[in-house]
Amino acid sequence: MKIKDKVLPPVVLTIICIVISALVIGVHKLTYVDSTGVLTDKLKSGYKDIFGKDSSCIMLTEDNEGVTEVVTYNEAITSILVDKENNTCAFEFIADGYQKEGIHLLVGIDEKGEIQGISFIEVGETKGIGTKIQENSFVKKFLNITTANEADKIDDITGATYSSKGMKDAVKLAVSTYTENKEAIFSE
Amino acid sequence: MDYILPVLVFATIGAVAGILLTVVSKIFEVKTDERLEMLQETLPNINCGACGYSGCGDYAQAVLGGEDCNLCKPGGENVVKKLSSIMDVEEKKSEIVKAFVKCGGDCNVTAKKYVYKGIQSCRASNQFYSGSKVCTNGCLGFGDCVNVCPEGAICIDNEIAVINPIKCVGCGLCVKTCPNNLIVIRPEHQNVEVVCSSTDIGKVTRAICRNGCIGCKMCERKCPVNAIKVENNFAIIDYSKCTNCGECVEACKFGVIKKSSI
Amino acid sequence: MSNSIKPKEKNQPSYFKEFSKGIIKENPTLVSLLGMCPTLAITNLASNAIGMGLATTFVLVCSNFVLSLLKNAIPKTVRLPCFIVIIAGFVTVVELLMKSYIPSLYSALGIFLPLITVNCIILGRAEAFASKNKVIPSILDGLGMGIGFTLALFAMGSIREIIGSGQWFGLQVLPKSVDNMMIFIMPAGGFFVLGCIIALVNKIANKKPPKEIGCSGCPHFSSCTMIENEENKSDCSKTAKEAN
Amino acid sequence: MIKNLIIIMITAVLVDNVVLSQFKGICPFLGVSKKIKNSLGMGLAVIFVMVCATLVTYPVYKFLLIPLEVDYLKTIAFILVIALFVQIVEIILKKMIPPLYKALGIYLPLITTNCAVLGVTISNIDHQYTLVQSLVNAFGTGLAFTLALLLFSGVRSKIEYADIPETFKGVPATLIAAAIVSLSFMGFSGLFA
Repeated sequence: MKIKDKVLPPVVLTIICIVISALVIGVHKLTYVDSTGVLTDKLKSGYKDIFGKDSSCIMLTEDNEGVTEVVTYNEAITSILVDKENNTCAFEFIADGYQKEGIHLLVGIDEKGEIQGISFIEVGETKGIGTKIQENSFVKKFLNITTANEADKIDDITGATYSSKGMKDAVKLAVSTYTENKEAIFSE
Repeated sequence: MDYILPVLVFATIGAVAGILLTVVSKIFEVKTDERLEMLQETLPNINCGACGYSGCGDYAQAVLGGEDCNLCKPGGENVVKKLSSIMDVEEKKSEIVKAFVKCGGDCNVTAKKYVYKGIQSCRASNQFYSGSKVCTNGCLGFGDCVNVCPEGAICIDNEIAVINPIKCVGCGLCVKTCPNNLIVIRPEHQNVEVVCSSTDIGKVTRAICRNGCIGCKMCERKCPVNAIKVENNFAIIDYSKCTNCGECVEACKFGVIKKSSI
Repeated sequence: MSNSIKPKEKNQPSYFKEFSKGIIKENPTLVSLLGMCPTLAITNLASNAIGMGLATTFVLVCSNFVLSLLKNAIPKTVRLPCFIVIIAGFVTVVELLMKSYIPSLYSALGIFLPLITVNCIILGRAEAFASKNKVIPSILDGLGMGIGFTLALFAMGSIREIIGSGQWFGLQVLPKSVDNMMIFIMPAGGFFVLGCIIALVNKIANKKPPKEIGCSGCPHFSSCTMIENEENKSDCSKTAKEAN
Repeated sequence: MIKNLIIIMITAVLVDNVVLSQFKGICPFLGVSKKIKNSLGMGLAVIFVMVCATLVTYPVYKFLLIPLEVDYLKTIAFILVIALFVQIVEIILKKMIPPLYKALGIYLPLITTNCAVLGVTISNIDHQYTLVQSLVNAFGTGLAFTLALLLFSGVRSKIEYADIPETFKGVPATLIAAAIVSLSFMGFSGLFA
């Protein structure tokens, strides 16, 4: 009995860990869909909300050594959608509001460099408070601003400081990245 | 197969955890005699202190150390049997004890000095001119003993505590709680008792309570083994001499001495 | 698992009783007061509440099932780690499924999804029931407890959503003239609504709290000699209630 | 750097109180806060376990989970490590310092199933804190838990003698008192811009 009760516990615990981690990794393998660099239809419909029905866009990618990589110039941006004909583009963000990765939004910038519109793909903020950032009374303030400190002057929604701060940071980043590498985006 | 590596890592974490736990529990093992747990399980765990120890845990330690097994009054027969079987000591007989209330002054035989509206507890009402009843050392009737009794054997009926002999296990918690010390623990077979403990002189007791003992010493003369004596105005039975003959029950004109049926 | 649930010796348990006791008689949230964290945090929306309730039920049923299978295979020294790893495994499975199939609910539940592992109900039921009974009663007990938990969450969620934001499942219920009280979406509202619901359950089940008087507020505090056995007094009245 | 740490500490204790606004650790909070002596013991035990849990889980996350890109397994790894750590502390405490075990020992198993402890370790990862910042955050959250617990045992011992309607006695009264205190804690939310 002595050796058995010395050896058995670690063996049982190890077996359980192996089985559980194998199960979870298996489930992860089945369910994980790698959506980076794929122009999902949600993004397309978001783009259309901003730039009107007939606009179409492609995702800005470049392929180095055969692997097509999403060009983002800043790792906080998830991807950039570009419409070469009428020189418009949109920046996709997954921003942290009150919840981690709570706000998934697209910031559209037209050919004059002003913000044409903002469309929300997914908002996980607390209902009734955080979700107020979607109301166009708040979004309207962001329209046709061109520089980062203009976005800074917009005051937050009372009670939803985290959510509005998250959104404002995203807009500021979009505008500043746009001004810096405007040519590169529309070049090739 | 890039997911074999995480599974291996998790397996090592599990193995390390298991080994660490067994090693640590081996090194730091506190030697406890497993009989102690069994003893603790058999005891009723109401920590009443009737065995003289501060709680069932301490009594279990004592029994492990050789104390005899029949001190647990509430447990009664089967606890004694189990304890002695665990300790494989021959089983000693444990006498069954019961609690008795030494006061008969309920609301239709005695009156009230004032209407008490304070905190409903004997101890609290005892602070105001020792209770709301005219008799100062009678049962206060607010049920402190009821709250304390683990078996729920006591109930207040017409403002006097009545103990149900079947349910009572003789743990003695009510004895400690009664502010006027009216409850006594006694072996079950000695059931002749003086149902009064009023220290007032005869004339006063007669006036305030029809069931009161006036100290007339009739019972003292009648008792064949003079086991009963009147001390500070009420009769007290010395149970070492008393033979349960019941002579004093008839002798007492006011029916203060009663023989309770088992 | 703040209060210990004594395992009842049962002859042949009627399976329906195992299942139904979780819903009303021993409802985990309202009667035995377990699993408070998700009850207060997630119930600002009825749909979230149901999502959380069903996720917890799924984990509860699976872990009860597995634990009752392995109950005598797990040695005593590594008992708690094994239980917790199994429960955490199921929670991560639910998390992954939800992340890919219902992303909106996943982002709404946020950090409280992994916290189901330390939910007091699951470990409480595992420790008190699943590790001592056969497989089928454990599964039914898990299901009953899960559904009881979901119902309690749903009740809390609807009340807070209707009063807080005037909507129910997103449909406008209260007329716009009644301006909604934001406080019920905030944490303070959660405590308040839960307190009222438990009071209501006490009223319905009219279970009497034991008649105890606290001592330190009493005028005779100094002169009263009852203080020293105040400790066992409260225990005795509790055991008295259980004894008869 | 120091300013950042102080901000994290104050947000943990006052602005985002782990019990009153994040709703973590309510079960022990309702269970233990009957007496001030118990809640102090529980509070200290929670602070100790939180700080050490962060010390243990942070390297596991950084050196084991990240290189293998199995970030989604962090719940299992964390809870296993915390349960292991608490059990070892309990065994050592029982052998080396029995009186301390008698005072704090009964809370240790209670702490493994405490949402606040696992919650802290996961929120440290979510906020991408460095090791020092997460230690400060863990200590702050432990302090917040103790603060709430002590605050509450005081309130609860007073509630016992107030004459409340029969059905509201006990836990409902405590929950409503918690609602009021949580309301007052919301006042802190404007502390930082």
